[in-house]
Amino acid sequence: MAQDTLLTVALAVLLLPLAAFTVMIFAGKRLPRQGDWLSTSAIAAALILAGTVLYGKLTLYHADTLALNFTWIDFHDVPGLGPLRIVLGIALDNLTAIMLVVVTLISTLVHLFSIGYMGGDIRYSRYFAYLGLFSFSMLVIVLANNLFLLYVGWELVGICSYLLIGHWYEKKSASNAAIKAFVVNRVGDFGFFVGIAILFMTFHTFSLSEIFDGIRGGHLPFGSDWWLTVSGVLLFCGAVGKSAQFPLHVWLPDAMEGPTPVSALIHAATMVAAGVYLVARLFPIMTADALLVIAYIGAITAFIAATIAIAQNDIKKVLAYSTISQLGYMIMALGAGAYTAGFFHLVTHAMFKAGLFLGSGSVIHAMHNALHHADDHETDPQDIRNMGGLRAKMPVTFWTFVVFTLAISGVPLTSGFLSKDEILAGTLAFGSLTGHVIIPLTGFLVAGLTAFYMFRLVILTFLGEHKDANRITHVHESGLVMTLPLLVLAALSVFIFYSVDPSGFTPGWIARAVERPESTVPLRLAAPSAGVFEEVLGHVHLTAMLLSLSVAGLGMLAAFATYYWKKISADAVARALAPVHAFLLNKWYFDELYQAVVVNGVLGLAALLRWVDTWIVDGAVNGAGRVTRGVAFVSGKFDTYVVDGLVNFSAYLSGFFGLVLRKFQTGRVQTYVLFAVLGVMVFYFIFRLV
Amino acid sequence: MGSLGSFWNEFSAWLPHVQLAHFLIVSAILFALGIYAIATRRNAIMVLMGVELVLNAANINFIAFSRYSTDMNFDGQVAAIFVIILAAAEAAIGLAIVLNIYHRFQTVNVDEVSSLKE
Amino acid sequence: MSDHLLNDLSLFAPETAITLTLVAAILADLIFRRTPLVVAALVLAGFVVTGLLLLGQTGVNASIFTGMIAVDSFAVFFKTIVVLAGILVVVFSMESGELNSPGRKLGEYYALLCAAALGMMLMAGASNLLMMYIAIELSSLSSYLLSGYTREAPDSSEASLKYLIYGAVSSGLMLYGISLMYGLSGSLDLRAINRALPQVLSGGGAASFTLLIAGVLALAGFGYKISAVPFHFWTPDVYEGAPITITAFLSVASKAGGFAMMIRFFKVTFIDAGAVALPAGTWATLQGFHWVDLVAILAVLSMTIGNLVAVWQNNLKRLLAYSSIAHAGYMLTGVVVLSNQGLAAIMVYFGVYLFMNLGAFYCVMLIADKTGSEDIDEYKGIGGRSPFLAVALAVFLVSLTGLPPTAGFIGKLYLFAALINSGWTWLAIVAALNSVIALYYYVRVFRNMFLRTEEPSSPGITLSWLQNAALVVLLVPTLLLGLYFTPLVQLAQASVRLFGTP
Amino acid sequence: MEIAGIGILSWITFLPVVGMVVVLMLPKEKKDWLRWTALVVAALQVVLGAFLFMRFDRSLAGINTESGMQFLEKFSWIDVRSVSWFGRLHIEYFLGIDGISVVMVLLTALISFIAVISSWNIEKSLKGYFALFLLLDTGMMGVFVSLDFFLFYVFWEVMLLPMYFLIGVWGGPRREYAAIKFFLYTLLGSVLMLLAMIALYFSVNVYIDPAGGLHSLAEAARGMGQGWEKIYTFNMLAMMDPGNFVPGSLLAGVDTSMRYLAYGALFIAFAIKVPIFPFHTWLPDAHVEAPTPISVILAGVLLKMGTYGLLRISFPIFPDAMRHFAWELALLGVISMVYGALVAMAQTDFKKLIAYSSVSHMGIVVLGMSSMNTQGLTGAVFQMFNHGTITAMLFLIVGVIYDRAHTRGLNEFGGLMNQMPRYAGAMTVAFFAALGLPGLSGFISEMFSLLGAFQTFQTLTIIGAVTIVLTAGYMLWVLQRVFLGPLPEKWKDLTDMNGRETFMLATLGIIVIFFGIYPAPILNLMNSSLNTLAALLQHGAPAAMTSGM
Amino acid sequence: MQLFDVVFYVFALITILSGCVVVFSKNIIYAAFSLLFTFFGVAALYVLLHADFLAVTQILIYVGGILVLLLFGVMLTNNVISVEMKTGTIQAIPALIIVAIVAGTLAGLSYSTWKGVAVPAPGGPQTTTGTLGQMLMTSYVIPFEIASVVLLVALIGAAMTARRHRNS
Repeated sequence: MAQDTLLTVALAVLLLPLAAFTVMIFAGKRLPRQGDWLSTSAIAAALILAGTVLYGKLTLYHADTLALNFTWIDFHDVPGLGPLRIVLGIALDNLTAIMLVVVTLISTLVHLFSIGYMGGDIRYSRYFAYLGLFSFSMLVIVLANNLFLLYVGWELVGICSYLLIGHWYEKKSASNAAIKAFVVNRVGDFGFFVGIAILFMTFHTFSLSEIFDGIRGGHLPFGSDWWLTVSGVLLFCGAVGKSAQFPLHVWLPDAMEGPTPVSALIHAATMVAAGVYLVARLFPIMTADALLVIAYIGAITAFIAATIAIAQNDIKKVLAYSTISQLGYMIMALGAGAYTAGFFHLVTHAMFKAGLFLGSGSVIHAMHNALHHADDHETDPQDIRNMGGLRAKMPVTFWTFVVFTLAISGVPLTSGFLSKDEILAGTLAFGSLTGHVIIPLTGFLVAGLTAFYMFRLVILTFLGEHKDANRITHVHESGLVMTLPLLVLAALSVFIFYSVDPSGFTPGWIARAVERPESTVPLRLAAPSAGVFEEVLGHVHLTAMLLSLSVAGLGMLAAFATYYWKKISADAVARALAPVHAFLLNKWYFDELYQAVVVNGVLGLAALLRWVDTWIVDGAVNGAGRVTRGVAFVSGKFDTYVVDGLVNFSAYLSGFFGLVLRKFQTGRVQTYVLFAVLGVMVFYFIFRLV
Repeated sequence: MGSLGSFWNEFSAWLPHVQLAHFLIVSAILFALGIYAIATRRNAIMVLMGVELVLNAANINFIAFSRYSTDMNFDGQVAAIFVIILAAAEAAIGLAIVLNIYHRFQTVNVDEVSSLKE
Repeated sequence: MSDHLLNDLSLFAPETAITLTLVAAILADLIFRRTPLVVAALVLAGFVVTGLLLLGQTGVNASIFTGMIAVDSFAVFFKTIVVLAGILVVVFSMESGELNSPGRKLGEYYALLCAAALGMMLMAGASNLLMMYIAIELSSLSSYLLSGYTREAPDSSEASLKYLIYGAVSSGLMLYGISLMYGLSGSLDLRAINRALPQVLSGGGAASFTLLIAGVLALAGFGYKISAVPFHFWTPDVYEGAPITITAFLSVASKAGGFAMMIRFFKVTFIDAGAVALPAGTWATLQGFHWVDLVAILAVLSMTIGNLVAVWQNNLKRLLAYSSIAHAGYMLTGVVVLSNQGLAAIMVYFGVYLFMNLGAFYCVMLIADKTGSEDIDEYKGIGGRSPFLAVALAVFLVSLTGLPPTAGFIGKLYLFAALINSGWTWLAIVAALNSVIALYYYVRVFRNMFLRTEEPSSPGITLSWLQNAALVVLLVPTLLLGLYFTPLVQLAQASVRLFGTP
Repeated sequence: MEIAGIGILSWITFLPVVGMVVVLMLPKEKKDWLRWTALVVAALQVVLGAFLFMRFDRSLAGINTESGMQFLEKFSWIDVRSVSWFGRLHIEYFLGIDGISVVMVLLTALISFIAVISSWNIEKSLKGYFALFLLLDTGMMGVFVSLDFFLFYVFWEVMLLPMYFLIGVWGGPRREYAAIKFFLYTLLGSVLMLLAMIALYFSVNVYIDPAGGLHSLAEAARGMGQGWEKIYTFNMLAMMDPGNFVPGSLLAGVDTSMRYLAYGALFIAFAIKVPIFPFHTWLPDAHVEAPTPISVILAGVLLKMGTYGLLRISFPIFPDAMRHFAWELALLGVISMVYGALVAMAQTDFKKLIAYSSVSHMGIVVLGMSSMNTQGLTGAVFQMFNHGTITAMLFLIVGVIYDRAHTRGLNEFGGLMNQMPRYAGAMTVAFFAALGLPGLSGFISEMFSLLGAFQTFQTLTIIGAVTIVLTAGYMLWVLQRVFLGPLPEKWKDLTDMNGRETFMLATLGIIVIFFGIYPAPILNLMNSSLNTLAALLQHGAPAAMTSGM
Repeated sequence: MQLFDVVFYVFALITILSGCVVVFSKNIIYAAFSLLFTFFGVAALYVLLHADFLAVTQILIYVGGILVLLLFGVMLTNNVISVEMKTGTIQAIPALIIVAIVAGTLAGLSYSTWKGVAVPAPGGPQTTTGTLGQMLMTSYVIPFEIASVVLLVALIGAAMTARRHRNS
């Protein structure tokens, strides 16, 4: 396959979902079955093509980066710069090729799953249309070789996320969550945008490769090292928003208001991973300091989310926090320099986390049906405290769920073990290279916590006895269209697809395909080079593996002890640590804090400015206006008095003077005469003085 | 104080010897009296009398200047003649209007004729 | 000598014509008692003839009757304004409901109109202080009588009395000022005074103060004629009380005469003939008397107070009275500018003001004849009932505001241009801001005419063909001069020549 | 480029006047005839606009050269040859367009067309309505095509009175107040412009040859022809040539306080129109009270006149003052952006909210312009176009709901998404465009405005960029309050948009999407002009200005 | 002090004092009659200023014409039999202040400007009548003619007003 063909195929992968979206949005309702088959087959076709691309890329052009550019806007000869063109394009390297497959794969499975899960929904076709748009947008991010398209895709996935979270917008909580997701993301985008602006200002291009070349050539923003770091951090802000990193992680749990397959696709596997992808893409311009910031943000996120996950009872919330935590992991890995591991974890995590969400979707679907059957509208179908004992009723779901859980906990023979292990090794290496030991410590702690809360979830959901025997009889395994994706994902959570060596000592194909890129920043700013890092990594790998195995084991053990064997009373612990428990249950009070400070702050400011606008800017009149009109307050008709303008103010003033002046017009001609004479004398004396 | 004192000395020396300025001062006083009458008298006819005083004052000026100008120029006197003529015409018309007002309002009090205002 | 006199008389033809018209009107009134239209037609013809005779004086630059009267393009311009206003007012009067009540004869009315016009024309030409005084008195006396003409209305008598008293005082003040000027310079002739003044002023402090008070007193007379603040007090009362036709005439013709006289007085008397090396078209004023600043203050006061008080008026005649005060203020800014450009600007403004102001008054008259009221509240819904009349009034008011594409804008443009070009930026800014205030009260009229709902019962106002034609005659220049003002500007620029100035 | 001997720009400008005359002659009762007349006129304008678009030479720059202007029409309009002391007054009927104006002409034609359609259900005194509407149309078009300052001013003012009446007669309950406020505010600005214009007139000299052609002083110095005469001029292009300024005149020199003053006067005139904080308070009132089509015109075209004036007049004539006050200009732009967004957030009236969002969005234009570089200027001009189309959509959307529900209270609605799917679709496009979603035109212009501004004013731009968060906040909040959630019982009978409404919104929506994906057609129009303008602003006065004085 | 000065002071005092009576008297009849004295006083001043023709004119026109006219006015508008002959004043205090300033200013200025002018113009004709007549017919012919128009207007106006009374 020629390069062009490969690129054309990649382009086809990109455009297929868009075409599906276009058809669906306009004609979806009129198609048979509301067009679900159309969307699904389009994305499936895209998956096949993506697979082809990946194969072709890895076999034929393993080390090349293929690019396809076109001039989007030509500014011609710009004063002070010379010719300026905005060139956009797509690039295909191994990272991209893998991501293409991951995105289309998960998307295809989610499409499939949705056919079952969303059956009968009032906006069924709209839902699939949005899924198509999302897939397209995500692929734009993946394929973009420039910051502009990246940003475009970035915003588009945001809006798809908004639309899909708010899919059931009749629920206020859903539309609230949608707005929250979008606005919080925009906060991150704000930083991202400023970062782009800095780079554009410096290099007058959006093209990543040109920017890399520029920096490599020693051309720094504002000519300053500090600004290079800052721009890196600002760009990372985008990732903070999208990948729900601390402190912008608050939107992701709320995003669970959307349909579960959406959570699987967008809020677990792909979109939220875009942040990680972004950092990976921009890795060459990150200075050591920027990377340190990234590593710490990742670590903090991973830790906070893991702790919160322990205390949550909503099945999707637990998974959401787990996602945040895992994303923190990846970000931390990239920050630490474990580039390959971070990306690898992205891929494996996409599989098993999508699986977990779809599994939970299957559970919720079943619970929902059962509750519906029992005519019970009170019980929350997502609360794990209402579940238990589903294993027997939903064997496929259960067993796949277990596989996913093992994978996320990093148990050997799973894909998760491979990637997680590498990350932990990487952080350890980072710790020993830089002395920031808190990073690896957090990594291991979170690994343990992950195992604990994930098994807590499995045990409470599937094992033990169901709370309501009557209800359990109505719980049924989901249909094939839903279980098939689970099975596929479960299969993909096994090590064999990534590496023939389950121990992780020999790098798998992904690790070989995706190598840490050269840093382009000046040497004095760069993190330890890949070679140095690899060397240290080799030393600590075994240690890391043993440690991670033990903490995972500990976590699992604790979970079983507490929730299965009930050796430890969870309630007692919660009571004993009531403040901590409340703290965790309430998610560290982030939402409350933001509500109080940011949301209320902005709304308050808005209200204040509105007041200012009507009162001060528009209503400078009112100080005076009130005096004359007396009792504006009392009348209660505040607005009629309030809404006057600066114009009114001057009109008032002029009116006032007019009023006073016309009093001189007494109607008595003799007074006029006197005024005239007075005028003469005044003029005389004034000018005599002058 | 010195300047005031010297002014006073000069003034008292000037006062007994009648010159141009004496006439002018009489005129100024007459003028002011006329204005006062116009501005304060309620009776319209009194107001017209005030007007005559003002015109007389101006006439004194004209004639005095005419007399004391270096070339005894008669322009001032001619002007005075015209002023007298016009004063007559004005008085006639004024009186006619006042009578009209009297018939209309049954009063010649100027301040009562003030429905037009503001 | 007699040749001289005959020549002078030939240059005095327009004034002679109007005087003859006056006499003819009286005679015709006696002869054709039953058909008052004859007098009107006669007077109209007289005005037209006067106008034609004026056309014959184009380009003349002479002084007649031993310097009493100047016949120059400047005077001719303002005389033309007076005559045009006279013609239009006669046309207005012919169908005015207010004047043509049954049993009233209009013979004296037209005769006095001629006399007033004569006085104003003389004001435009007078170049001798005594002549100025006589001209003022002639126009004033006729105006007193005219404004008291309608017998039914007590307002009319009151207006007449107030006008008389105020006028008498103002002319008295001016006369006293003239006498002091005479005392200082030993002459009544403007050019002679101009020649004498430098020596007087060189004498020292007291003389210049006397000149100052003489100037201020004279200004009282001019200010009264052009209704500039603080000599404006008679204006609203008289404008409201007088018959509308007379109000219209006073607001244009009387102002024209007053301005012409004032400009001639200041320009000829205080020009510094010795100043050299000035750019073309500009001139210098004698040192020692800051009349320019004085006039500037007068201008600011007039426009500001006129506009501010106008905001509060509910009677449209009264509103227009204040607006005319404000317009006097705008035009005074042109006097401030010591250049031909300023003079030309005033003349352009007058050319425009003639049409727009008379038009506005005419519309008010037509409406008042029907509704019997000049109250702005009575204007509600007129836009729906009588669209043509309402639109015409709106155009005149827009023009008075000074918005393009109406002629009023050109007037403002030229004034502002003159101000800015001569460095009076602050005055230009004040004037510009004032036109914003002005908008506020003019818009009240639009609002009532078009925005307020009409009472369905009120009938529309039907106009006779003559009235329609008169409206169109006023409307066309108001709009046309806004888009193509070349002729007017050329006329104004050609008319800045004052006899006795370089 | 002439049709029947009259230039195309004259056609596009004065067609509405022709239409007005026709409308005035038609009987009052024939309402459909009136409507169709207006529609035909507007449609013809669009056709002419399309023709301009096709024939426009993308490589010509314009801005300050006559040779760069296209579709020129130049006749002597007023020519007073007279006395030496005034000089010869020569005013030209001078029309021409360059890359900046062509965009605005297209926008005007488009928005007028849409507004006519949107006027279809107006019943009250239709004749007067369309007569005024068409007059307004001429005024707007004229502003964008005139190259003579005097002519520009006349058009600028011509538009005031129709607007006053259109708001005042056909507006909402507080229409009188809103109309007079609009009128007074704008007039205040325009008298200042008038003064600045006069000051410029007396500062600029050119030579006129007997044929009526103008020549700059530099040209004259190279070789004067027979009978050339030195005159003052209102010609904007001559004013842009620093070499034409008369030494010692009011506005001669560089960075003099008089120049700053004149720039300030012009700025206030234009800022009121834009409107830039703190001159914005007429806008919410005018918008809220105006009938839907007039809101559309107001937001779609009228506000652009302000920024257009800055670009066409203030910047090229006063590059020195522009540079001196660029930071302040940017600051005001940023304040408008943030302030407008925050105040919008607190509104409960749908229309008022959009009005304030206009303040915010026009702030972006101002910020972009102040950047003095091509990217920022491109963003600004493109944002002018986009704001025109997007806000027109938003106002149409408000109009649709107001026609049905007779209320604009944001909190009274909910759940319209299901009830009115077509409406919801249009609304989604408009709102997402307004909040700067990629793929829709607003994004590109905002992006370039900010990117350009960032090059010049980093801190300010960063502050300004906060609006991308705020805008998302209030726009989505509106969306939620009106379209999402459960449908209140009282709105169960609301019908979806009819064909006419759909047509308007779809037309605009397609434009928004098309230029959102592929802006090159429109950016190419303005590109060379803006490059020239940027060069002018950056390098300012050529040597003649600094050395000649 | 010479005789000229004494005579001047006598007549000046007569003029001013009778003027004061005119202005301040409450009775309109008193006022009208003291106006007579004022006019006489002014006429006498004219004589002192060698303006004999004007002095005569003053007496003829003012005393014979204007004053009589005014008296007729008084009679016509006041019921002579009733005691209501008194007419009050308004705004006396502010007017007094302003007028005092006016008088002071004008007098002061006159004094300071012309205090040095002591010598009357030399010679000139003994009687002024001839000269004035000649001037009226030559250089002042136009004002003279216009003055006649003014008188005509006054005539018309007075007649018009008078006839109107009859009509109403």
